[in-house]
Amino acid sequence: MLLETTDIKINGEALSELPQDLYIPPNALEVYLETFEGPLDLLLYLIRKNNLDILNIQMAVLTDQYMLYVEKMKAIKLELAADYLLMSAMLIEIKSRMLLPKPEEVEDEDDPRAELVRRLMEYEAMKLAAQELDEMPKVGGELQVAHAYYQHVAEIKPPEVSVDDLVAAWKNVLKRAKLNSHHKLGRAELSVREHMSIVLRRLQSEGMCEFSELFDHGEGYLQKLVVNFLAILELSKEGLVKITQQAAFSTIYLQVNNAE
Amino acid sequence: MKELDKIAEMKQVLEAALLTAGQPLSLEDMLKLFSSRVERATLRMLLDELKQDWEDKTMELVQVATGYRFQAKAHLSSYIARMNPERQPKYSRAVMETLAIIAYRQPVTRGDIEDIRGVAANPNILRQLIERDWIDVVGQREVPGRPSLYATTKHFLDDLNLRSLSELPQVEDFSQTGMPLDA
Amino acid sequence: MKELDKIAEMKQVLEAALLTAGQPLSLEDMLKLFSSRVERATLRMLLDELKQDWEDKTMELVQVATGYRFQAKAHLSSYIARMNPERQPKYSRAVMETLAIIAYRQPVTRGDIEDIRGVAANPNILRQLIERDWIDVVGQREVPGRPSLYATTKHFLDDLNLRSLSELPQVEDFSQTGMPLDA
Repeated sequence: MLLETTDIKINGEALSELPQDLYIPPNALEVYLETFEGPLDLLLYLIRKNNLDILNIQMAVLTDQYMLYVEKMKAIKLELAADYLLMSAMLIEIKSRMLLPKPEEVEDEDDPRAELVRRLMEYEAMKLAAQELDEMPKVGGELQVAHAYYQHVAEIKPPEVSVDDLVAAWKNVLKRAKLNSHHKLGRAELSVREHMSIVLRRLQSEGMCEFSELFDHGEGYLQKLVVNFLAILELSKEGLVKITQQAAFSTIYLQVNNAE
Repeated sequence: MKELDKIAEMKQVLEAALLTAGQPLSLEDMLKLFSSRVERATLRMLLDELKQDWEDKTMELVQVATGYRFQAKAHLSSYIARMNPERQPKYSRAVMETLAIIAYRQPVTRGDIEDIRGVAANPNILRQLIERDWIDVVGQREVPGRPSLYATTKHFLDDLNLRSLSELPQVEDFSQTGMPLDA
Repeated sequence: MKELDKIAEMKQVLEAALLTAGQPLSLEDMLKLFSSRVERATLRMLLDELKQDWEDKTMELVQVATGYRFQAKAHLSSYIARMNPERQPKYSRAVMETLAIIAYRQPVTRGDIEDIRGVAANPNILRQLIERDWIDVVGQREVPGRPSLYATTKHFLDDLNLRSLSELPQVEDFSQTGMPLDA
């Protein structure tokens, strides 16, 4: 029977249809033997082919057939991995241990084949798992993910600035400018400066304000009163607002200091 | 009836192919979808129908140089762009120092800023900060030229997660001889 | 009425984002689409509605390891695959077995893989899988030589349409003997 090299399938089923004897054209044999992923794969194939019970392997049959294949591999000068030879040694060792008289009570672990069986079963499980994974649809192949187009509008976010960045910049300014170097800038002063802006903003929109209107009576009233008062004094000192009072104890008015 | 089924199925295949392509599909590409022979005219008709099917939906089927593609309607694109915003590089030192001066010394004029920094101010810097709504003009100083007075805004406080300026860290003066204002 | 409009609009934005993403979107990604605060529960509800809206259409909304995505319905996939028959290189058995061992027995060292397969591992195999972003190094085993421990990535789950490793197909060894693997 002539075997076309194209007939050789990777999965075990196709291989099991191969002739029992090894009359395979040499070039096909090479391809055939190369399809085994290693000694465990070859052993699994032999177990299947000979209908051996994995839990009660006839070591003589398995070892003989295995050696036959390995010899063939050697004969066609297939680069034989050390793994195959190592397995030969293991099989022969198991076979000889099987020939020794059995102790009275045979525990599972005492069976010389136990380790081999465990490895064969684990390998077969992973071999089947590999086939399953191979057949699953995957993204990039049989599984296509929605990927329509959209206009990539430049949604550019301005840089983030943290309080630390700001403080670092301020320290830099102070270091260079040696300005106002006679006091540290306290929280209170910051509050005052903030309120200066608040008062200015308000005067800007309302024109003239009654002094008393500039003080809200909400939460933290007293604290704010002081800060606000200081802010107004500072604004006045810097010439930014004009404070007017027609007569003593009459209403005090604040307005932006317009030059005219 | 059979023909109609086939047409409906072809439209489905076309729609799915166009939605998943990731690039425009040419008529040649689309002809490969079908094992049977399909006329270009048929394909064009199907594309036309698809276009109409999607008229009031989230995508539109458009023809570009290399073929056809589905694209998100314009008004939805800006939302999608939000997922991958590009962040601008950091602000320059000049911008940061200007901002710090306005924050710590407000209200200040451009002249004040120049005095403190010791260099002429680039008007572009103030414009950037105004556009970001971090500073604004709160008045004018009554000196010749009536220069604008700048202060930080509420929006600035929000963006830096501050309730008020007084939450800014106190900066120890390098001279450390200072007499604190709130003493 | 106003609220309904808003919900309808949000669903449109979500649909457009998912149809254009080209990869799964996490809930975090999707929350970025909206400037206003949106609850995760609302998002999940909208995704559920979207899923139902598309039930009889060409795409399906699925959840995988890293998020949600629209993908072509299975019966349409084979048509689409015809367009690019050679896009995905088929991996060798050695690669697939190595992948299976890492997927089912992770975390494993190269030595573990060699023990199970019974052959020396070709370093090229692990490299291929790492390049595909299907596996990565998750640590070292504390034995002499400190060999790398390999595990599958979330991207691997995404690509195989899985939410978690527990969804991997169950594998029975030597099923004809009916003996459980771990006996």
